[in-house]
Amino acid sequence: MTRELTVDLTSVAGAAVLRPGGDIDMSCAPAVRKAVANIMRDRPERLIIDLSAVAYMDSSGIATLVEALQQSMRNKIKLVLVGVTPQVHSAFEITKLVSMFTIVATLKDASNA
Amino acid sequence: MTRELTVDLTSVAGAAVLRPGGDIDMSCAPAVRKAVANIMRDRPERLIIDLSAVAYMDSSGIATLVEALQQSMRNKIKLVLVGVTPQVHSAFEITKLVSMFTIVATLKDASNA
Amino acid sequence: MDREPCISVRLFSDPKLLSPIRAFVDGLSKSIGFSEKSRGLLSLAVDEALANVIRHGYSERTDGLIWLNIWRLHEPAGLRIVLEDLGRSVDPTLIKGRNLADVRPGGLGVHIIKETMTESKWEMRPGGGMRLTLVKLLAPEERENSSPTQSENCTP
Amino acid sequence: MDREPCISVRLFSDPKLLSPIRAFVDGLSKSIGFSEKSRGLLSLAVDEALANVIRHGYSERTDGLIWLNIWRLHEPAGLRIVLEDLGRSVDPTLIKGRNLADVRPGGLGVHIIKETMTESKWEMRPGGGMRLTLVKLLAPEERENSSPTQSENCTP
Ligand SMILES: Nc1ncnc2c1ncn2[C@@H]1O[C@H](COP(=O)(O)OP(=O)(O)O)[C@@H](O)[C@H]1O
Ligand SMILES: Nc1ncnc2c1ncn2[C@@H]1O[C@H](COP(=O)(O)OP(=O)(O)O)[C@@H](O)[C@H]1O
Repeated sequence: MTRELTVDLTSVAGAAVLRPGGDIDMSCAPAVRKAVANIMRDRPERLIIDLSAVAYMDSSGIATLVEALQQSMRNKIKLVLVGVTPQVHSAFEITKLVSMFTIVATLKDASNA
Repeated sequence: MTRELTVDLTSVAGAAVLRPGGDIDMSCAPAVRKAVANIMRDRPERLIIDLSAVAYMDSSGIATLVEALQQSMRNKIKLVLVGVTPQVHSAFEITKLVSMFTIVATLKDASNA
Repeated sequence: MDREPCISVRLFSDPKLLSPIRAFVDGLSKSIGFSEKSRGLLSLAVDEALANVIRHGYSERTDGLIWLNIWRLHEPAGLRIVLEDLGRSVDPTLIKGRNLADVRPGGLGVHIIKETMTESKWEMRPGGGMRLTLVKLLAPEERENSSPTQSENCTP
Repeated sequence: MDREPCISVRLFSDPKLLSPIRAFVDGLSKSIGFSEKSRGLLSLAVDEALANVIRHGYSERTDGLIWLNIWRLHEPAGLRIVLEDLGRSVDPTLIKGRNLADVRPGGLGVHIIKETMTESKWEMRPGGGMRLTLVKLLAPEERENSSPTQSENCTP
């Protein structure tokens, strides 16, 4: 378990990839929020959030993603979610937010979605 | 989650394969014990216990296996353990019983060990 | 309620304790026969309820007391969890999920709790604080997995 | 002991509750920074201690009371768990692991507990029953993973 934020900036496609790890709950969502804000400041064309290492997310995590979506729309950044695990998908479903987001299966799809 | 016991009898090699699933603790070890005793009664040449679906085992599970080993030696049945998961391996290690058992990596090895 | 709760937990209002409590709720609901999906939602609902107590009841103080009293239910099978705290008391009618059409961050917890649970009821606790009663019954297809006599966590 | 326990759990001496308690201990020790291997052994040690209370303290009755009081320790970082019961009281010197050279089923629980924990102490409880104090400190290599200020269950 490292506590460092993993951010890969794939310069080729102009896409930033954020890959949070662990559970995103009340105690951890603020750190993800900050990481998203930092990336937004660089105005990438595309922000890919890879959730494949996130086994659990509660409403604070979802709120963080909704906020990111709103910021990305304002800044004309394409936001794509990839690697949504089952519990995280349930949380999106029960809050009826699945359709709000562009969700794809693989990182490759995320560059084209 | 089925509660049925899965026992494959591979007639070719004269080996019985017992594959318990779930956690083997105080509340569950008696059922495994009974299953082992049933198989022993048929006197197979070889009893393979496949533990790959057992993520957790405590000393009641270990006691059951030690008893099985002693019975198998009395009855000249070759007992082989396969698919030992990390926690189960730790439990064997800490009780210094690793060397008592024939432990192999794959089911294929288990027929030849 | 049948007899005493099978498990009572007392914890501090510390967000660091959310993760172990989720693991515990997941393990308990597994032993009762809930499907993996139901278990994920149950852990989520309890997490949301605790997060609300920490955030709204105790204004993010980490030294507030929270009690979880837990019952296994039989016929119909399920789980009852009663959460109590000594934090701010609010009129239960003010605790409502927001309109999901209004997309904004926040305001999802109560919605998640109500959608997930068979029953959810907020009350002001007589001695101060709030009491939240949560009940989730097994779905018909989950009932086959639940056996009151045999141990639930193994397929020997 | 620093302050009050961060979590107190009261449960019945029911073997069906072992599995959710293990999940809880695993989650808690993860949040403290224990490695996966240490977590597996910690859950095992607590399981063995509870199984002994159920078997020897309560002769397998399922309605005996058991209390778990849990502290996070700081400097050095770790976990303290105190188990109490109202079952049979025995002279602590009689609670000993068996000689492992004598291979037979049973008699492994106390050995596992002593090997796993940094400290383990059995006492007769003044009001009846037994008290078992378990302490496990983080190993040096685990300490890097433990941060008292930041949340432990995420790598944002
Ligand atoms: N335990 C509680 N104590 C006091 N107020 C609460 C509690 N739980 C919920 N509420 C109230 O209900 C509202 C909706 O809660 P929720 O849907 O979880 O959204 P959020 O917590 O993001 O505001 C909260 O804003 C709060 O006013
Ligand atoms: N909580 C307890 N209350 C009373 N006696 C105990 C307790 N825990 C352990 N003992 C005693 O210590 C012995 C060794 O325990 P253990 O190593 O777990 O093996 P086992 O439970 O298989 O006998 C037990 O047989 C019992 O006599």
